[in-house]
Amino acid sequence: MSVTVIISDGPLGPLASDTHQHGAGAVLCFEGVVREVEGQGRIAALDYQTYEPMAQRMLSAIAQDLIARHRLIAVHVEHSRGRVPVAQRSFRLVIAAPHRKEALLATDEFIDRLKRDVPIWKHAIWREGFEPPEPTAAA
Amino acid sequence: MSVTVIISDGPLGPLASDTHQHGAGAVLCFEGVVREVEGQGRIAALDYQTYEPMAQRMLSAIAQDLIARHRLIAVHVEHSRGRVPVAQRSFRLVIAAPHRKEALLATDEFIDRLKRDVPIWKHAIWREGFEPPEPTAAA
Amino acid sequence: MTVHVLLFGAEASTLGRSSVEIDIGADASCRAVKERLAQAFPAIAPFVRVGRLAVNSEFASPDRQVRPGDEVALIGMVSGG
Amino acid sequence: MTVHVLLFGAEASTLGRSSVEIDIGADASCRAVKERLAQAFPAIAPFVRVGRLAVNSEFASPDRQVRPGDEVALIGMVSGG
Repeated sequence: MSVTVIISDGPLGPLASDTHQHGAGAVLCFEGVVREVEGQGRIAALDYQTYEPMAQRMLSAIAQDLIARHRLIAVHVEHSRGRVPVAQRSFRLVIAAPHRKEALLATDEFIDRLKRDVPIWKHAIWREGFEPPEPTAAA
Repeated sequence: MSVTVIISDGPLGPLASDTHQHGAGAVLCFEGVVREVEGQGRIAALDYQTYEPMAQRMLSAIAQDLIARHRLIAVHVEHSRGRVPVAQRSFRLVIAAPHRKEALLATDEFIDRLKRDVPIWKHAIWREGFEPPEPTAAA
Repeated sequence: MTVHVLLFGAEASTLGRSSVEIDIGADASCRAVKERLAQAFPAIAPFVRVGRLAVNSEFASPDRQVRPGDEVALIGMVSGG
Repeated sequence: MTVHVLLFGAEASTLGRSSVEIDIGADASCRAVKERLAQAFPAIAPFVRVGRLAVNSEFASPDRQVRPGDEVALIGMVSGG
């Protein structure tokens, strides 16, 4: 039962070659990639702002909770801070589990909770000439 | 919309470094690992027998169908034939999709169909002294 | 007509062989091939009933007629992954 | 008591700053801090209502009292991933 959480500057590098997790029958790796087209605009990059150490702690807490509830073997999380250009990776979640179903469920739940509870914000850097209209204020 | 299917001898190597798939926001990689404990026995390896080219064709057909129905961007499949020792990988599925949800659904569905329809069989090589009792014949 | 049927997995290990030959009469449908297989090799009859035939690397409907030169395979419970 | 509140995301860009200070009275609960934030900075009041306060890097209940030295942050809509 191991958890690693890494928040680092800029795009994520390739996944470091993993060591075998004893008992794992399924290893699921999810990677989030910065897409060029967002809504009606075209972006050059995303800027990620993180509130640390809360972001790190929340990511660890979610991982620990999922390990306990889905009987996972290991959870490894990486998230970028700062600028990540289009086509680069900003998020990676690797889950080792005895079987496929737990790994798939835990991946989906982890990302739902990341998007709801972890203090990380993204801000689009638009490509010149491709800015969308100013959003209206929430009311 | 690209599909690659590779059936190769022995355990899978590491994932070849991928090229960016245009439009992908989510890349999901599932790997199946040979587990030591199966039921009441302990195994040393699994031997995979494939019926080719049918296995290859079925894997391609499932990938094509999932691309069409889930609007995936790319599907890459690898499966071992022959002997795969414990802790080594026998199966890899990489799905690139615009968003996470399609990638997760398609991964689950692909593996369900693999286990139901693709002519590949596994046979356990037991560790000495760890063979389970002979199974009774199906009736 | 003599039909050569490829076997895999539990069917192959139960019979200790990777193919069998059966003789079929005027009806060369996949349905008839399966019935004849189950009669000729009762040890695998339960597997034959739940299995599917593939003809030339595609799952075949029960009405599909087997022709000389076709490659016929019995696909029982698979276990890839 | 003066409470220093860290801002991020839409709240920070709307006000053009990464923190604000507010004065609160006898009730130093997180509920009171949010009410005072919304009054003092009406431009972000809609965000404050749906947002949560974190105290010392943990989400805090509305009844949690803010004490001198606590680090208080307004966590609005997050967008990681």
